[in-house]
Amino acid sequence: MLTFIWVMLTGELVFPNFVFGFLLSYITLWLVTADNEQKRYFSRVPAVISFVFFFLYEMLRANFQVAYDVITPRFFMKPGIVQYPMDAKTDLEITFLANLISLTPGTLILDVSDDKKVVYIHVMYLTDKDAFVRQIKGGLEKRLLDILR
Amino acid sequence: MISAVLSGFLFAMLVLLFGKYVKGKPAVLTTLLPLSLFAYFLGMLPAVQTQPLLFSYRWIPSMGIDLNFKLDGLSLLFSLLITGIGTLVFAYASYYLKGHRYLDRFYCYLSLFMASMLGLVLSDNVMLLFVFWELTSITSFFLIGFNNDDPASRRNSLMALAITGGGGFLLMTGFVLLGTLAGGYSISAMLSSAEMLKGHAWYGWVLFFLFGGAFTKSAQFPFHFWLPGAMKAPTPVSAYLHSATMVKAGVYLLARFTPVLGGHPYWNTTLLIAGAITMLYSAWHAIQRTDLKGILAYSTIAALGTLVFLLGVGTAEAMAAAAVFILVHALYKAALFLVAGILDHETGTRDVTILRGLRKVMLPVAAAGMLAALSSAGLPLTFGFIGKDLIYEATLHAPAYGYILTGIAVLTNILVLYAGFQAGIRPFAGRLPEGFRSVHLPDLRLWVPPLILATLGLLYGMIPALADASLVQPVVQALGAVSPAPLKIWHGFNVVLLLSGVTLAAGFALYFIRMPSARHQLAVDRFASLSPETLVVRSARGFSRFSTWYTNRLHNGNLRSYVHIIIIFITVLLAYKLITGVHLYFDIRTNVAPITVYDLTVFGIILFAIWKTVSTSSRITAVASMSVVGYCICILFVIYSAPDLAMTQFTIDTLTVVLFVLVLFRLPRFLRINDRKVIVRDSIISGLFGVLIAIIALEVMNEPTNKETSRFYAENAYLLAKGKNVVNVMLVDFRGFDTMVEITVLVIAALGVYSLLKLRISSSEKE
Amino acid sequence: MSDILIMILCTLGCITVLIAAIGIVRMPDFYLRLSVTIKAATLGIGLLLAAAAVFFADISISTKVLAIIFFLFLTAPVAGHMIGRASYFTGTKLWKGSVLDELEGQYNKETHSLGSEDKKEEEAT
Amino acid sequence: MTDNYIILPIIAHLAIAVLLIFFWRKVQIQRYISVLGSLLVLGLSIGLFIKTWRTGYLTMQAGNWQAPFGITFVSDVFSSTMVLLAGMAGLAVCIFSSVGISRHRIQYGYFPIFHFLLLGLNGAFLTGDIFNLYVWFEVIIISSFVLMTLGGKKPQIEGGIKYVTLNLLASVMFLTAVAILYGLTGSLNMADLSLKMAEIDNRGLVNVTGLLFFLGFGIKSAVFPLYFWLPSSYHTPPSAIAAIFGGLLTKVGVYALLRVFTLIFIPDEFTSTMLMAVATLTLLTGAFGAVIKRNMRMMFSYLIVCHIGYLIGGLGMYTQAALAGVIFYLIHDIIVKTNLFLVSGIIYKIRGTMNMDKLGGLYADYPKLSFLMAIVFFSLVGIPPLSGFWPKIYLFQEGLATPNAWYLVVAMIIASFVTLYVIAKMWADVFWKDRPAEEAATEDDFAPMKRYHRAVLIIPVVMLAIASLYIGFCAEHIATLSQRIAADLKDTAPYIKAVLGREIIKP
Amino acid sequence: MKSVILRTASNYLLPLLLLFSVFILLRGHYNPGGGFVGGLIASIAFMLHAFANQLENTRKLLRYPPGALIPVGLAVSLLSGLAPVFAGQPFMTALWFSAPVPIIGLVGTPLFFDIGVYFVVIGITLTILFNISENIL
Amino acid sequence: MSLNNYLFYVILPMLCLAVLLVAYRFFKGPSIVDRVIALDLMITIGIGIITIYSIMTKQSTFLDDAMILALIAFLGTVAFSYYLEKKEEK
Amino acid sequence: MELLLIILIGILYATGIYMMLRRSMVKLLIGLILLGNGANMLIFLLGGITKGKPPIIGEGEKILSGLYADPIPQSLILTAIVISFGLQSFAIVLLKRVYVLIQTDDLNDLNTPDTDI
Ligand code: NA
Ligand code: NA
Repeated sequence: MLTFIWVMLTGELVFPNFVFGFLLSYITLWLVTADNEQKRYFSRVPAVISFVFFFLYEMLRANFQVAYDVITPRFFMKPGIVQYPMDAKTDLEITFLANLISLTPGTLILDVSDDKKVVYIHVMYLTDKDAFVRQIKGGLEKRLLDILR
Repeated sequence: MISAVLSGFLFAMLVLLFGKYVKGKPAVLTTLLPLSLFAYFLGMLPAVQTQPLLFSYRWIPSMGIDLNFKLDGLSLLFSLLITGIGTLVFAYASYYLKGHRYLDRFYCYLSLFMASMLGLVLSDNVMLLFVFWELTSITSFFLIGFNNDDPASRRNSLMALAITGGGGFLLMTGFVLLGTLAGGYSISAMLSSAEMLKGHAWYGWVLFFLFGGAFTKSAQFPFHFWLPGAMKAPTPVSAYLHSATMVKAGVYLLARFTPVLGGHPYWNTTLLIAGAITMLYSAWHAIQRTDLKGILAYSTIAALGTLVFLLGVGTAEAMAAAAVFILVHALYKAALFLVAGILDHETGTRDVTILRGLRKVMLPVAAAGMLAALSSAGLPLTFGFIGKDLIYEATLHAPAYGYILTGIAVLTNILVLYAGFQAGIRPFAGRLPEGFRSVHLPDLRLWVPPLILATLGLLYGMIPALADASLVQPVVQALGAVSPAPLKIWHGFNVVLLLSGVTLAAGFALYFIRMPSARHQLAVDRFASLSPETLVVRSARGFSRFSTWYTNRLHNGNLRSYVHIIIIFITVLLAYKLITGVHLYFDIRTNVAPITVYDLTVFGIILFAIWKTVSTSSRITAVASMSVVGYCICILFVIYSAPDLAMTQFTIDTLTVVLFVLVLFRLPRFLRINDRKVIVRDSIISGLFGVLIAIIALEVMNEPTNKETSRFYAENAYLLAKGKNVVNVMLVDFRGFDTMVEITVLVIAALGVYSLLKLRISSSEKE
Repeated sequence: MSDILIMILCTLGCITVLIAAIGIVRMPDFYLRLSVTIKAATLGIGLLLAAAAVFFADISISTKVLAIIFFLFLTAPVAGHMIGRASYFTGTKLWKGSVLDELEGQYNKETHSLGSEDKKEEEAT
Repeated sequence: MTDNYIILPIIAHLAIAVLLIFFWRKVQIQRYISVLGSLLVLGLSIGLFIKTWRTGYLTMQAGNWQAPFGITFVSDVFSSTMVLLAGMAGLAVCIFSSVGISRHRIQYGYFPIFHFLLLGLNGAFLTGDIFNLYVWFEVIIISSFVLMTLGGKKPQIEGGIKYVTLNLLASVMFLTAVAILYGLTGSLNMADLSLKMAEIDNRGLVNVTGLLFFLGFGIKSAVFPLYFWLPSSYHTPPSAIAAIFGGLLTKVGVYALLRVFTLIFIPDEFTSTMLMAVATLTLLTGAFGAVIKRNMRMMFSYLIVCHIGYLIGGLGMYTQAALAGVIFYLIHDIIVKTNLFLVSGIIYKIRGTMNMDKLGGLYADYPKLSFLMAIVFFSLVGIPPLSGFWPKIYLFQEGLATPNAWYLVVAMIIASFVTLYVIAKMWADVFWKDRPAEEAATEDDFAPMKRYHRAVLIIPVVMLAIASLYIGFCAEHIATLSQRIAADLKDTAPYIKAVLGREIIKP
Repeated sequence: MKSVILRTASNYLLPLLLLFSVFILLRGHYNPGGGFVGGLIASIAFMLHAFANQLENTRKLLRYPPGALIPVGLAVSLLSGLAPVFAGQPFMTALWFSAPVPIIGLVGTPLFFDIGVYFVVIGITLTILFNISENIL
Repeated sequence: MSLNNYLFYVILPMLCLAVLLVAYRFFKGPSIVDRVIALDLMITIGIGIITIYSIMTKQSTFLDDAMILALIAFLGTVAFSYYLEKKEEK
Repeated sequence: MELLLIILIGILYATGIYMMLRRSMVKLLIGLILLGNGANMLIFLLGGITKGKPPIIGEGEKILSGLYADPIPQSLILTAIVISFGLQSFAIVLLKRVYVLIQTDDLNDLNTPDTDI
């Protein structure tokens, strides 16, 4: 998290201010967060990058499908709301998962159950519910959890 | 001189502060003040014979208002009356109101009044005169309302104040006008421009305003009715203010301005007519009354009418007559009032149909009353006789309509005689009823004053020379006329004597034939609905009704109608100004930016958003549409090079939406009120307003703009102010003060929000 | 060269955005509209921003652009989730062509708490 | 020449307000700070007045940016007089508030906001920049909004909404006018505007701009037909608040009108006529309203409206003497109207009502206090030689001398008469009349108060009464002052020179 | 509102936005931005946090009531305006330190003034928002 | 075709078309949630327009505005969804 | 473009007033906000509008030269916006109080005639 902030800040302020950026981030975090678990972010950079590419690919692919449906006169959709049991446990994991699912066209998180066991996903092309669940489980969620854990 | 005037004010303050010491026995000591002033003015008598004395103190020189006092015959006569009768009234009151809770206040008002009255007659500056004039009105208000738990007392004091105060404003206008025309407020100086004033186009207006003041104060028809009402005041007050002094202020004023403004046909005719009507009307009324003070009040009005009438005749004889009559009337009328007061005080009634035979129990009072009545009747050897003689002479020798005028005078005098007898003689004549057996002679503080006054009347009547050279001649001089002849008791057999005889005979006859009766009063009351008083009261009610209608109509509690009125007003003014004053033109081709597709898009969206905001029936949609308008404006700001603005507008719009949202969810749906008429009307109004603003904007755009200031900022933002974002440099440096104030606004808003949300005041607290 | 790249990025982004816009107009129910718009717009704008980054070719501007994209990617789905959830509360109906609604009946209307029991597996609408 | 002294009366209020916020909820400390602070500001204002009187013009270029580029603060005799008056009224109301305002309101920020309001007033008086004036007006508006609604009772809110709406409308008009002014001249400095506006050929447009200013300030000064907010709201807040409103708020609108219409716009014939017509209707409307209102403070509200007519009318006549009259009246009015509402506050404390039908017997119960109040009332009426009388001489004089202004004179006579009548009637009803028997149950909150507390309520009234007596009896001083101010207003060249620092030859 | 996703997102957005707001504040003299917008962004960050995490938690997070920032900010602005007065200059005259500070650039009274603005804006916006949303968030 | 012309004649009109379409949805509704997402999308496209405009004018300053838009639009949406939930609760 | 802006300004003023004339207090507030926007746009327009050249001194330059947008209207509008934000938030809270008092925002329910207090 700190890294992101730091990158952004230095980028904007043009270089010679590592110290300042760090101090500022530190102060802000001290002011703000109580439950920020310190983790070693740096070791994960390669995993993150590969994940980003995977995700971009998924996103583009799905986008085309939706685009096609949108601009052609007929709808091929079979929309529905699916209950998806998550493996993700922590808030951060859930959030990431949910956001990524939402960012993928055709799927949209509507809500997370209070006990954090399932998410409800609105799916545009719901031909087979189980297949859909499997696809997410094996692809997106697995890769994501790999990074985060 | 100034100390003579101010002593009264000072004394009033002292009385107010140390009131409790005055209430008891020492009350009579207050008499010392008027007494010493009387002595002072008496001492001035010789000096005034030759020429007026002038006193001047600086006060408000930059407005041309100074404490200029002038003691001439006229003012001296009044000063002596004021202080002399004042002395007696002060003494009288010390017993009359003995032990009254508010005796101290009474003396306070009374000395205030005396001082004001002195100031009034001594002023040689119209504004100064006006100052004192108003003070007499206001002290009179307090004195009439002295018995303030009596509703009638309050009502009548208000009435008196309304009439005299209203007249006061007219007088002020007149004085201001006079001052403007004459180039200053000094009365002496005005004398020299008398001819110019009389020839001025506004002379008529000057008279109008001046008469407005004088007639109301001196109770001329149709403004007379406050005076009988003023009799609600304690009797010493009636005697002092409402017969001898204050009401004569109007006459004084007219007399004072006779040399300046008199002699013009407008002047004479108006005064004659007003005086004549007043005389007859009130004399007639006087004889219908059964209440002692009522009778005296109306006969006072008649006397005032006579004075005005005489001033209207305007000849030297008339002036002399007026001068004498002022004195005559003051002496006898004050005496009669004081007598009436004694009767009231001792018997508890003022009804002349009941009061009888009291000479048997209070002979000195009876003597005073009788002497005064005789003087008022104008019996030979009384001062009144001389006065009446002079009047008849004046009317007979009047420039025009002499016989008619004389007839009026005679008729009035007959009636006044009757009235005087009713008040001064009838209560003491005849058999003493059982009920009054226990009545006894009061303290000498009560009966000596009227007796002195009445005796004086006799004295002057027998030896007119006493009054003549020292008092009357200087007055006549002050009025700008040459006294025709010294006062005499006996002029030989002539028309005047005949008239006097007729007057007396008719009066006596009337006295013996016509008994006072409540029937007369009732007869008059039948015409009450036509009386000026009723008319005034009615029109006041009408005024009040109109005010109610007007005020509630305009200020109906409905915010929308306020906005309506304001906007219509703005629109009409702007439209008028634009149409008449501005040459409307616009050259579309020059210096405008081309319209691009994104401009059009933004514009189109704004239009639709505005439309939605206006037309939607859902609050939240309205808010959302409004925010669209805001966001589009942001985009415009970006396109037209205002990134800072865009940022700020965007954040603030979002925050506003948040605020709305936090409040709105509680509210029910919009009211659906689709009154087409209202909508059409509002659309037209607001549409016109918008069009006008647009036109103005268009026109202003045509004008070349001076960019000197912004060039300065552009050139110096970095070099001098060390910043590159010129807008921000302006905000924190060039125009940093604005920002300082702006955050202050926010702070206040935040405090306001906080307290508005948190503070709940219980309604029991009185703040 | 970079002009070409910018043009391509712009065009792609622009088309994506346009598609999203068409989508929001054409889609038959709210969830579908939400679905097509949020990410399409995010992707499209991301591409446009990338074009800007290329254009200015300045590290400070590139990071700025990255930051914006990051923000968009972070916030857009959350926003979609929030509004989607809210719309379900307010009873926005699914399109008649929808095949499944497992959310139905899971919300507690009073407390807004959401259950997770797998109770309506067969009830496709 | 630049002189930081000018902004001391501004900064002092700001500093006091900030300090008071630091002592949030500490009621007693706030009272002391506020009173001492007001005293300090009064001292500073006196100093400023003396300095200005001696030198004629003081200027301060904020940020050391030479006019017209920075924001200039100018103290001429007019503005320093206004600051002085605000200081006096402020101190009086402040003392009054320390007992007259309940501790709840003080806990929720009464005093800081009160000082913010005074800050706004002083700023508006002293600024020489038209946009800065707008900003100061906003300070005044927002703090008056807050004070108006502080406590949140229903009548307060009802009045508050009308007050807020119409005053915001006024702000919009003001801002619109500023926009146009900038569009025409590219400048915001009033002295600079004075020069630049004179050069504009399109006089019609200049007059339209002037009209917009008139409309903006007219709403704030409550002239007909823009006055509605005033009688809707002034009777709702606690008396101390109403006092500062009644004394100063409308007057700052008049001040701005005077400034703008002497410095930037010279009224053309239409504007003059319009001002006089508006003044006439204002006088009458206020008078009609005052006649029928039975609630004391409502009546006072209408009297405020009514008397604004004198001021606007004087401006419409636009002669030096008329302006002197306006200034004189302004001085008198600020002192007396403030006091009027303070007096009503004491009466409310005593009787718990403002309804004249329910009031009564004060003369019998509180004779000395009644006498004190009488001074206030009759000063308002202008019974000579009390303060309200003298300015009328100027105004009547000029009204008569101005062609076609007779209707204004008639209205002034009617207004004077109605004022006299309603005050006398009120006196008869509230002081003379016995208290209605059914009202006897309402407790008197005044008599049981500690002697000290009572004194705190009375002292400000006495102070202001003495001030109005001074105005009346030493009218020479005020007349000299008014005439000097009027002369300054008529001849703006020295003002412009003082601000811009260069010799100006005005066409 | 009870949403895990929002809560998590807002927890991460908060520091981000705060940092951004400081950034906007400091660069205002050279680029768009300044104390005002900076302050608004900071308050928006906290408001977002309050939406997600209940108002109570946001308040706890802040430790001090936001209103406390108001007098502080006002005082800072006022003092930075007054500083030149003590140096014999007109009120609000800009005084600059001669040497530029690495990141920020030149430091002078206008910067302190802007910082004062920043604090005041945070203080008032949060005061308004928190009080209006009390008992409903 | 230069970059500027391309942006001006092709890209911007398309984005404008997109905004207009979204605006159509905004005005049509039918439900408030539709408006909210339309609003959100409009702002997002606004970011795009600003970006293109900043390229056209070579003013990177405008990207700052884009950033603020991106950051804060979110709050609006959250607020609206909050409103909807609360309204329902009532 | 100026013409469009002028039309826009006219419309903003007109609708602002129109909304102020409605019975709902929410509409009243919206009207005031629209009026404020109108006034701001007016300042903006009358200061002269310029495309694509914000008043920011470029890298390596010392003065703003050539064609640039006038900074004065911008700073004025900025101040005006901020101030109206303060006023608006106060007014919105007032709306909340009104709701507590009368359970609606209908201005017709706020016409209690001459309350005696
Ligand atoms: Na006002
Ligand atoms: Na007034």
